[in-house]
Amino acid sequence: MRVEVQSEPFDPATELAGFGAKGDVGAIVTFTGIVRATGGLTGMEIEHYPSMTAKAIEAIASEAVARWGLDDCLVIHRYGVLSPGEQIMMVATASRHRAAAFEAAEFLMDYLKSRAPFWKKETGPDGATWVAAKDEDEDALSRW
Amino acid sequence: MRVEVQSEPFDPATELAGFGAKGDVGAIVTFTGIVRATGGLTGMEIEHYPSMTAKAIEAIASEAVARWGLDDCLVIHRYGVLSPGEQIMMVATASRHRAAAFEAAEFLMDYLKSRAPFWKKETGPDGATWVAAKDEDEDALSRW
Amino acid sequence: MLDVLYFAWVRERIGEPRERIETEAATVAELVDELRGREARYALAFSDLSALRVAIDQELAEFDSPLAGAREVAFFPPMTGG
Amino acid sequence: MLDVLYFAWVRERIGEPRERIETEAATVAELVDELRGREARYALAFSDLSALRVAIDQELAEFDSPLAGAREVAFFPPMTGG
Repeated sequence: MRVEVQSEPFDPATELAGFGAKGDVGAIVTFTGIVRATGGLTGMEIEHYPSMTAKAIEAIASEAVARWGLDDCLVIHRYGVLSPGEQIMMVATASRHRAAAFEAAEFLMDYLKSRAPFWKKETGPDGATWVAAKDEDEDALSRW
Repeated sequence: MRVEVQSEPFDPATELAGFGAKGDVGAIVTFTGIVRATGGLTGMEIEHYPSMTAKAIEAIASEAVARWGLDDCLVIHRYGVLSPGEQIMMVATASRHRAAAFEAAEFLMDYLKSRAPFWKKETGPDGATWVAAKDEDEDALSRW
Repeated sequence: MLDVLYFAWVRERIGEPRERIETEAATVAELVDELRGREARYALAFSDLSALRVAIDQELAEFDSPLAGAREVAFFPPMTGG
Repeated sequence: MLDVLYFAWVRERIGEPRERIETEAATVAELVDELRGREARYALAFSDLSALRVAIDQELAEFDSPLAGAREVAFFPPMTGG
């Protein structure tokens, strides 16, 4: 299991080198989140809570590993200033079976969205605004 | 949309270069299937139906693109002789939102499993045996 | 004339990957009945149709599908891709 | 002494990212009441608790959570990671 919280861009191929190489892995799922240009968005700034962030993500990742018996788990999440098209974050899960790899990746995404201390501020034609959490993001947690 | 049916190994990073770069993509999901060494398996041979395979996969991928409004979709599936640890196949989906990218990738996997003309034969300590389709693989289609 | 293809263990039981067959069968099921009557290896390969799938001209079909106009029929076990 | 941290629009409304506070508050809610009584900017930031989340010593907590032993309390809007 590996968790990275960083302002720098990351290269998924580099990060995934050797991922899931141990154990008897049959399935690897990755998710990459990218800054969209929706509504003329020109930039995004992600604030976080430095002393809490890695700890919170590690707790979420540990739960995923335990619950789905993952062979490996990777979470990378950036903070700071990002432009449209840039990668915000990625998760990867390695498991024997595909259902576990998919479910664990979706679990990680749902929890990172609402339980990891990040706040997105978008800059667009009308200035900068904090992204509001959606009720559906909170609701998504209830399926786990 | 791109579909590749090949005997050669593939490099996910190379295949994904530029994937989802068009459109207003916010989410990319990938699935990679790997030959497991379960039960002393020493090798796998995948037979396919050459004149049908690409056509069947393209039909499945087109349905995924239409149904989830994907911005991009990639399917690579190998045939021939493979060893444990080797990559069998991968799918990638690019979408504006994460739920669509995840669902479409799972849909692709479920349909490739039971509707693309591949047959796996495993070689292990007891010789070579054809992998039997599981009832659960067929049942998985009913959720879509 | 019809090209008949076999894959996986169906191919192994029949002993060849494809053959050309002169047939008047109107449906896949009629073709299967003809083949079964030929030799024991066909009877063995087609002993349990619930374990078999069929494609007509590279499209999945049913055993009661008509063969009119078909050029190629393939028999194989349930697929195990992915 | 308690370190009190603010993030996102809570930080912007309060006007600073952190401060040290001398307090006898027994719960988060009591601390919020104290802060609200200080200045308008606090009253504004804490006007709708349903729009706020709280963490005690870097763990998510509730507004009725006790503050005994706490060294750091953070207030912020619902998180928007991922």
